[in-house]
Amino acid sequence: MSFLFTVLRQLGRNLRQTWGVQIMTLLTVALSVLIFSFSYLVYTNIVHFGDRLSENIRLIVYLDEEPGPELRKQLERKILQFDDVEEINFVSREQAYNRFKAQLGENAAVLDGMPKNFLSPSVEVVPLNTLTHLNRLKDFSDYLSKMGGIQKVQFGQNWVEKFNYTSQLITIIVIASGALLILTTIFIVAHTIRLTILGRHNELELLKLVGATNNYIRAPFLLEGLLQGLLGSSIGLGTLYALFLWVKIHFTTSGFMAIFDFTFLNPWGTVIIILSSILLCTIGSWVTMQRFVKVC
Amino acid sequence: MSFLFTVLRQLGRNLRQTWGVQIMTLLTVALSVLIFSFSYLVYTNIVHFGDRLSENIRLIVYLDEEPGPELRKQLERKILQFDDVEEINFVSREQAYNRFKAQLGENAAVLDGMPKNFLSPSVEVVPLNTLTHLNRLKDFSDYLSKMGGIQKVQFGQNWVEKFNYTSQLITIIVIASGALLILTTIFIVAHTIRLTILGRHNELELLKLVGATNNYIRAPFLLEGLLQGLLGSSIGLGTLYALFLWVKIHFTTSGFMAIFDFTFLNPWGTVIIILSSILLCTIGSWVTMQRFVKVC
Amino acid sequence: MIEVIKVAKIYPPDINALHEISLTVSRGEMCFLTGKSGAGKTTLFKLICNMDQATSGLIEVDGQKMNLLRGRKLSQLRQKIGVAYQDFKLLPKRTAAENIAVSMEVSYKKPQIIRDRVCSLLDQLGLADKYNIPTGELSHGEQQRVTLARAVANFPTLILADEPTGNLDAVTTKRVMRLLSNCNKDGATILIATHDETIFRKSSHRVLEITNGRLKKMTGVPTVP
Amino acid sequence: MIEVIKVAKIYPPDINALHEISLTVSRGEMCFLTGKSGAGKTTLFKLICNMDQATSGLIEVDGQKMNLLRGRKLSQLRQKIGVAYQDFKLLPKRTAAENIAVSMEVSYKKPQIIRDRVCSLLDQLGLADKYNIPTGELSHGEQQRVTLARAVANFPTLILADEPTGNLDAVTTKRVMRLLSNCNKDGATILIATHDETIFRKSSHRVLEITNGRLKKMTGVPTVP
Ligand SMILES: Nc1ncnc2c1ncn2[C@@H]1O[C@H](COP(=O)(O)OP(=O)(O)OP(=O)(O)O)[C@@H](O)[C@H]1O
Ligand SMILES: Nc1ncnc2c1ncn2[C@@H]1O[C@H](COP(=O)(O)OP(=O)(O)OP(=O)(O)O)[C@@H](O)[C@H]1O
Ligand SMILES: [Mg+2]
Ligand SMILES: [Mg+2]
Repeated sequence: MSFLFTVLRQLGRNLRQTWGVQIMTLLTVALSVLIFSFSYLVYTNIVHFGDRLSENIRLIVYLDEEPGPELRKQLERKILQFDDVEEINFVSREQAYNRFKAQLGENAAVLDGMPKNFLSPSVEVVPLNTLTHLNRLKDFSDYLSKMGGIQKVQFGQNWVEKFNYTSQLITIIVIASGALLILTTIFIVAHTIRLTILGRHNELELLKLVGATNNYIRAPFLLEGLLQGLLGSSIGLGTLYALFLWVKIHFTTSGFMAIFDFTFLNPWGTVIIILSSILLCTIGSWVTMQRFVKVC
Repeated sequence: MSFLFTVLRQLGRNLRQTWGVQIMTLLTVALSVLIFSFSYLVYTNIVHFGDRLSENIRLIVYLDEEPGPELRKQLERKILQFDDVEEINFVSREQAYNRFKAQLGENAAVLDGMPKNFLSPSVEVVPLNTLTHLNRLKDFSDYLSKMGGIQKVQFGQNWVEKFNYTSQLITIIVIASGALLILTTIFIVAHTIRLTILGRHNELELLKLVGATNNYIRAPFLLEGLLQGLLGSSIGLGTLYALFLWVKIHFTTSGFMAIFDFTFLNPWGTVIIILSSILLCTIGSWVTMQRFVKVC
Repeated sequence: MIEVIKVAKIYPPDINALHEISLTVSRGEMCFLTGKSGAGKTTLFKLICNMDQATSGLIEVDGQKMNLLRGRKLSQLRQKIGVAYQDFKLLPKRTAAENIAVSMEVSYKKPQIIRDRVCSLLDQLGLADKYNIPTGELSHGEQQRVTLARAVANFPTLILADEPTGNLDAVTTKRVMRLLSNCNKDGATILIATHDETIFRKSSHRVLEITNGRLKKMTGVPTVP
Repeated sequence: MIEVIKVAKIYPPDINALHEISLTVSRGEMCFLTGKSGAGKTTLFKLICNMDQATSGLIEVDGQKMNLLRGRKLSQLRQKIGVAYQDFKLLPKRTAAENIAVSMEVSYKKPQIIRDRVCSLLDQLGLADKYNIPTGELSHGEQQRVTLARAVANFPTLILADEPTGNLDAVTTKRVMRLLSNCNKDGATILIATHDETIFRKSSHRVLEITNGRLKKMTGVPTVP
């Protein structure tokens, strides 16, 4: 009780006395969190966007013969062996003919007098709509073309390959910049806290000499770190949310970008960011404090 | 002469005595520059990549009639009126027929007995290969379709639109994160320098009391800021280059990403980044110094 | 109360500040330490209050071996030792009252008790009007008195006063000595390092002289009131 | 050399440290300033060396009005005033020699000259073996002497010594006073604030007493050697 009271009083005094530096540190934490969560938000939205772009991707497996019910089952089983898929559609010769005709449109006349079965029957495989699954599309196609009774396998080869490379590149960029940002954030926050505490080492030393226990000395600083982390990350995330709303309102309503359908970080992501910045600030304070406290 | 000597001696002493903090500040600057130039590098490479992806984009303008030499000239003129283009190809009915046949491949037999002129003649317009020009593709197509003698205008509508949206999104992201990064970098570097100088305000005050001129006091600190900026940005850019080489070697040689052909910042970009970080650090020192010097 | 047995202190690289000093101060005694500037007075104080570790030898305070104390035990002993540092170690942005209160807060005294004690001390030292003034804005002599007040505030059983009157005029010096005498009468053991002969010349207390890190001369006999 | 005319100093909010003081110190004079702790001695020094601005009144040093000086002019005047601060203002991580050299470096003296002067001063003050020791590791009395050495190093025409012997024993005090006397003989005007009666009781110099911010008593007459 009296310990808690003393710690809170001490905390109040510290904040009152060093509010200038405190606010600067708070801003540093907030900006770091802002940058970090911003890049994370961009990443999740790109992934989301990628998912939507790839909704139309499908593998078309041309078959030698119109498959009977027995063969259909067997094909389905084989396909599912390789990977979960979203959908499997069988397209008969006649369906293929009708589609081709529809595609030719005005020029459909060229098909007059052709037998309705000159096109091959096929299976349309719609893969699961996530990046990891899409990245395996090439392997999938190779796997399918090695099965029996298959003429050839086709998919938006070119588009998918480009998409593939792009998603690989984005993954690399996100991992690299994520690592860089985490490193920088940790370093800068720790450095700032260190400088702030170093600026008050006289006070720490005096408390020690006057007979304060380690907890008595540490607790207010740890609480301070905790507050810094909590407020800093909240401010950072709040700003990000404001930015996000602004972009959403300005761009989504203007029509041409409606396709994007931005999403914010999910609640868990938010909580995790707040918790880890609290942890980071507290650990930063703790480590710096050790230097003073250990010399007891 | 003696002024220069004194300033350098002072600088040497400062660096010797506070190397711990100096190195931390240096690291902060280096990391900030690294992050900033990293994101810039990513941006330039995405633009570059986009250019390559869009190399195959072309507008196809279907004409009512096979154009005579007179009409060709007129069309060319009209097209160039709207925008500079890379290339203009005229495709006659016969060329169109041959292409379609080649596309059908094995199924070419369906065309037997068809007249060779059932397809429309067309003009292929290859736009200039840069983002700004590509973003105007839609307008271009609208413009062309309103000319006389035009059946319809076609281009990779779907793909180009997606590409368009993506490039818009990327531009927004780069501008937002660029602004954020510049803000953060300036703030953090200035804050760090401020804390570092504040930690030495006793020394500054003493120098003033002992009769040092403002320049005598300021010069070593400004030089220090200059060194910090120069070394910090060099280290940051050096690290970025090392990272870049690593990525290039690891990914370009492994075949599937050969398409990317990464490029580093051009020399001017490098010089500008170094100069502005020098400026930033020096101004940061200067502004902080003013607080002490003005109270003369 | 204090047992110093063959204590030596060598500062790196080879500054021999104390040569095998032995010394006993009994409970309730008041005693002066004198010696030229740089003789080793402050060093001895630092060893006694465990700000620094002796190179060799043994120091016992209140029956506890100083070199073995750690953590909570050490904190508790420190709360019972009041030190008026020669360089003050005040927090310049805190008020005089807050600076004095620090030493009582660490042992969780009630705010009301702290306030009373602080007022009474400031009064005795002629600083009643400086209660709410940051110590950074006090004169040197006033700071010195605040330091002493902080040292005695928590009713310590051992008081180490390092040059408590160096910046004080004769009148104020008397006030300070009266305060210390009162503490002594209340049972505190007191050790005062000083150059000011006027404050110990006429007293009946023991005077120890350090010269070049050696305990050289003792005048007077241990006196316990 | 120093003209103080009806100078008052009020620290915010309403601490009246000096009440309309007037005072003249002629060139080459040596003179003592005394008074109770908190009387206003340091405040007067701060005004004379332009560390602080007077609330009202006029201060002239070497014929120049202090409140009008700015920039280069101010720096040049400051180089000619040596101040031994009561709180030392030493750089604790620099060596004693470097601390003393600071005041000569600002007027671009040659390194060789600086070294000789520093050695000679340390020698006169009994600190010859502390040349290369950071001042943070010196005893309080040693720091005080380094402060004085820094004040006199650059051959200033005016020396303000604020309590230069507060932490010194009688023998060392004599050394310090001898150094100051020598400076005085070389032509420097010297003002010494002190509580230590022994150093001015027998001297023939003027003694000024400040009480509660008022110049109250002057003993002796201005003496110029
Ligand atoms: N931290 C330190 N590192 C190195 N040497 C030191 C340190 N502290 C003190 N000394 C040296 O030890 C010797 C004794 O110092 P101490 O501070 O004990 O003297 P003192 O008797 O208190 O003198 P004063 O009356 O001037 O305060 C001095 O020569 C001093 O230079
Ligand atoms: N910066 C300041 N802000 C407010 N009050 C101050 C400040 N400096 C000094 N004072 C007050 O002005 C009065 C005179 O202070 P000054 O330092 O001149 O005394 P002094 O004669 O030097 O005393 P000492 O002998 O103790 O050093 C004191 O009451 C002090 O509290
Ligand atoms: Mg001492
Ligand atoms: Mg004073």
